[in-house]
Amino acid sequence: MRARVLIRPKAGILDPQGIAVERALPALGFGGVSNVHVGRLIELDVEDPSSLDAMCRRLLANPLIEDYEILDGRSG
Amino acid sequence: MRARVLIRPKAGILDPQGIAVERALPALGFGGVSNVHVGRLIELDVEDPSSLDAMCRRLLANPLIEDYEILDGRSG
Amino acid sequence: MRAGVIRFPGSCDEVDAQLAAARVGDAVLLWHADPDLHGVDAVIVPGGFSYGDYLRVGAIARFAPVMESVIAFAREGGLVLGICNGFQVLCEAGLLPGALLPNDHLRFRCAQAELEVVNIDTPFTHGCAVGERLSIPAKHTTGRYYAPPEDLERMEATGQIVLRYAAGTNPNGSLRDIAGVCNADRNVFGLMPHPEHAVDELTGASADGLKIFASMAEAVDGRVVA
Amino acid sequence: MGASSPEAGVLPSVEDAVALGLTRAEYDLIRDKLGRAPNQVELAMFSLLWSEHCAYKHSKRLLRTLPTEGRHVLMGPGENAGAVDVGGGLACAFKVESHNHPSAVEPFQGAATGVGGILRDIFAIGARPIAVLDSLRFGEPGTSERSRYLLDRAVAGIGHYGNSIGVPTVGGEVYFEAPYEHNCLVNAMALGLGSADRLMRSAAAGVGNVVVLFGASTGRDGIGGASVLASAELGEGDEDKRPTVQVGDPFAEKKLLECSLELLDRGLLVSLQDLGAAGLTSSASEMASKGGVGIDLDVSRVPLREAGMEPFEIMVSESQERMLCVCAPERLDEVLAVCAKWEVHGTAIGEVTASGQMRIFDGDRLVGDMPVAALVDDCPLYDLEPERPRGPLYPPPVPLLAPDVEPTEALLALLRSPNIASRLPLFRQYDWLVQSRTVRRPEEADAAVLLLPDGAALAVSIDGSGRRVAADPYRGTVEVVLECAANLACVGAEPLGVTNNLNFGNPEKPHVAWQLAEAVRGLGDACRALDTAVVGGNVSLYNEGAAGPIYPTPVVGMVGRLPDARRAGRLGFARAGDAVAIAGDFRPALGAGELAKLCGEPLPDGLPEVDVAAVRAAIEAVRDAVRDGLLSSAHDIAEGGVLVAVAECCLAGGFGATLDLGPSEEPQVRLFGEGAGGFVVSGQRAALEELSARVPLAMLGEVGGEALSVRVAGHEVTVGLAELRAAHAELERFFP
Ligand SMILES: Nc1ncnc2c1ncn2[C@@H]1O[C@H](COP(=O)(O)OP(=O)(O)O)[C@@H](O)[C@H]1O
Ligand SMILES: [Mg+2]
Repeated sequence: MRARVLIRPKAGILDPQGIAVERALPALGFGGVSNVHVGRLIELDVEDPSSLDAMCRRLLANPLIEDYEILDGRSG
Repeated sequence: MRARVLIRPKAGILDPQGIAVERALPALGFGGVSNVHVGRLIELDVEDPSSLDAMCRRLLANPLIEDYEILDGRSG
Repeated sequence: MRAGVIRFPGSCDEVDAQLAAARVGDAVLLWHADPDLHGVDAVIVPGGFSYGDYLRVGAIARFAPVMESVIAFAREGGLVLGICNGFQVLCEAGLLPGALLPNDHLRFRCAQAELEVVNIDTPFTHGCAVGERLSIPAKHTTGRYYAPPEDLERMEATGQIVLRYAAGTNPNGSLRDIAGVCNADRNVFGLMPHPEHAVDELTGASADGLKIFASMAEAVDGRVVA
Repeated sequence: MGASSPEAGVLPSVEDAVALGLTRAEYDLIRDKLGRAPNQVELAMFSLLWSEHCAYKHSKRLLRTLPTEGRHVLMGPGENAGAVDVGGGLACAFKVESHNHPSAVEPFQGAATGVGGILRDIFAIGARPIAVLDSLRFGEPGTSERSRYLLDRAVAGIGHYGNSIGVPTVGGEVYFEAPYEHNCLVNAMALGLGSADRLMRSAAAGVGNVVVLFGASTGRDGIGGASVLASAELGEGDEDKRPTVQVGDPFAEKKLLECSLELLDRGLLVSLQDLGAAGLTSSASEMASKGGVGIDLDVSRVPLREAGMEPFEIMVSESQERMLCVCAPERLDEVLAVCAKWEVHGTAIGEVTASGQMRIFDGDRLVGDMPVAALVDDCPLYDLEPERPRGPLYPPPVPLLAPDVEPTEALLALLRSPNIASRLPLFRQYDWLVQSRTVRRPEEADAAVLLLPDGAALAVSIDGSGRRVAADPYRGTVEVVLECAANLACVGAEPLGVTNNLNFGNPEKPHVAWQLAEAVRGLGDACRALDTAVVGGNVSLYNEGAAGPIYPTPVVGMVGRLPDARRAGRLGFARAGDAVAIAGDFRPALGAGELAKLCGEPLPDGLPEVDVAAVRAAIEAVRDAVRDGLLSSAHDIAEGGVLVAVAECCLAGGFGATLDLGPSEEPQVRLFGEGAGGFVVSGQRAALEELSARVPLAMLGEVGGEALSVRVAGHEVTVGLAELRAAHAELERFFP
């Protein structure tokens, strides 16, 4: 199965990139944008989807500072 | 609306981050994983969703090296 | 030559670039928020981490007010030199072809780069000889030059590939060992290595980088600078 | 602002105080000082300011014994950083600080924010940061996956912060020993340059002056411990709301740095202070204490990153990249304008008062009211109860070599040892050249050399050998200071001042107390012997893991000056035909050395005595020879002894050498023994003979060829440069 892992900074953890992007957008004429967060996207083919969660905890995400969410690759 | 922008390296462009993840997984006992790619996830609240596409083209992604995909934040 | 070195929030090597350019003329700092180029003869977009390199290297800096003027300046034939982060900014701004991607080894690496001059028919390299070796330090995490194959072919044909890493020394996985490129009109030049850090043997391993600034000064002033 | 007595709210109990790390006696003392029970905000503030980290409860009395005055000293301990006079009207500010625990939890961010923190200490006194050095300790990388991970991520974090902010990382040290397996050390040192007559102090002054917070907004970073005070009951998953991992933002700090220096340049500030450990609480209280004034703060004016933060959370938050300054009311607009220019958020959050009280308001509600003196000065200090351990404290290292190992095999094993192998795979991840000052980078010379505007140069070295200090805390620490001075001598520099970081275990344990007391005694004696002063430092205690305390690790950073940067010494052999000699009365011993470790020898109980006067004489002789341009190379003999030192000279210079160490009862000792006061020098024979007039000098042979070949007592060691280089590149394996 093709899977997508979305990794984002945990709530409350400083997100310098999100702040930088949010600051930049108005200057480019894109108003009305808020609450910007920048994370990582990992897409992979996995034979055993049930192993994805463990993969995220062990390697793909840093559970101390990041939350992750597993999406079916076809969705969205 | 809460929106998610998924940004991934264009097909055919070397993705060393994806390769690194793919190499690391078996060592941790995760087999059967292939075709790994690492990109960026950007989540934001936007008042005017119709502006998202332009935002991606102008700032969030670099069309020369990256593809992007806009998801409704509630989906997935 | 009166060079203007842009200072973005997060620029790091702007003062080094100013000192290097001052060895062959005058050099002033230009503030990112001020669109006025103050009549400089050449613009240097320096190294560093403009806007923290957040989102994507060079992506945010490219929209700074001063960049609109730099783009106009370049379109009128003004000399623009982009070093490291400056190179990335110029690619993002569309003044130079291609893009810079994370090093194939994914680490920041600081080391002397051995460069080969490919094209001396530019305002930035005419003080060099074809095939001449320049030893100039490079230090970056995102220096892997990329352009689509068809563009690379065209660039080879039109002499836009100005510097290559010497065979077998490519430090970042750049396509075709490319270290520096110019635009079709050859008045805009970007490179990943830092010539401003190779202008004095006391604080650098060589003074080879001075040749680039001297070439620019000569192009502007129409005279040879020692 | 103005009110009578603060809101009690839900009064925390003595158990809360204990949970926050205070003793019951300390809690009672706080009650007495206040004449009532402390409320939530007050207890949170006391618990931090009365912590070991802020109050130096177990180390202050020892630190008072250190020499802190000297002819070069402009600013001693007590300010954010120490400073020495480097001539030309310039001051060099420097300090070392630890981020051990945060790095053990999250090595990348822990190390990165460690660099961010020490840089703020430097620009807080008005100096522009010009260099960073790092001092790292981990478990054995060969056998410990965890240690390899910590090393990799800590190095990446240091590089990330230093590289991004445009301050070169010019030196450092890293050692690997089992006792650090469960407690790594990440110390960072920074240097800055500023004008000697305009150093900024942190004492708040001027009743009615405004207190301005500028920089990043405030979140719940690093408040973990204090969260037991949260009146709101934590529900499932709410733990996320109280993150303890601080994420560094070098971009924000870069703007903060430029903003702070411009504020000072324009003379807009009365005082300036960084927010470090204990955030607003310690910064504001220390500013008030040093100025002998009071401060009123309104937490409702503090820009927040998260909703619903309680006053105590705002007071104890350790969010990074923030500064606190005091300015005259009529200057406030200019101050805020400079902040705006640098896209830094600035907010007036309080006022200097004559009350001598630290008063915390939430809007017009008074939520805390404490005597500044009680907060800052009245924390009880504790005497250590040192006791020399009767048995060994540390298990012997795992043997990797046979005791009778052949010299050639021993040499290659030593060069491969993670404690000796080339650090290039680490430091090439650091930008060592930005700012165009770096005259000597790592592995070009024993100390980093930084050009000064007048053509002179600064030299800096950071050092500490936990294993030798564990064998003999007093002499081991003396050796550390001497090695720093020797490193400086090898580039031609004389010491101007010292900073230090005392990384030890739990000082309430008598044996650790003994290590600490002996080490500080050694530090003081050695600095006095070199007549140099300690101008600052840091203390990190309770570094203990499941397997017991770390090796006692006093890390010493020494800054010196040489008159002519163009004469800065190098460690590599430079010319075929040069003569090679050992300078100094070098009396090597194997105990506690690198070879002994590889052979699995237990630590000896004590190190041989050091003749400090003789070592100082050798140091000065070598320094002068380098300054006079007599030497082609100079390198002090350290880990691995003479043979490793010579091999390093060969590798750094790309030359072989042919040497004869003559007869010897104990060839192993002669080849691999360690100790203070020996230098491998090379130069023209006549020049070395000139040097021999001032210091014992043993001619060994000549530079040249493609191999290192050494004769000693019949044995012959011959290894080609390529083979030496391959062994020395061992750490490459850990940085693919
Ligand atoms: N081992 C030490 N030797 C000398 N001075 C020290 C030592 N440890 C701490 N100090 C001094 O005590 C003061 C407080 O240290 P610290 O709490 O680390 O300051 P900051 O909070 O600004 O980092 C500083 O002036 C520091 O130099
Ligand atoms: Mg401080």
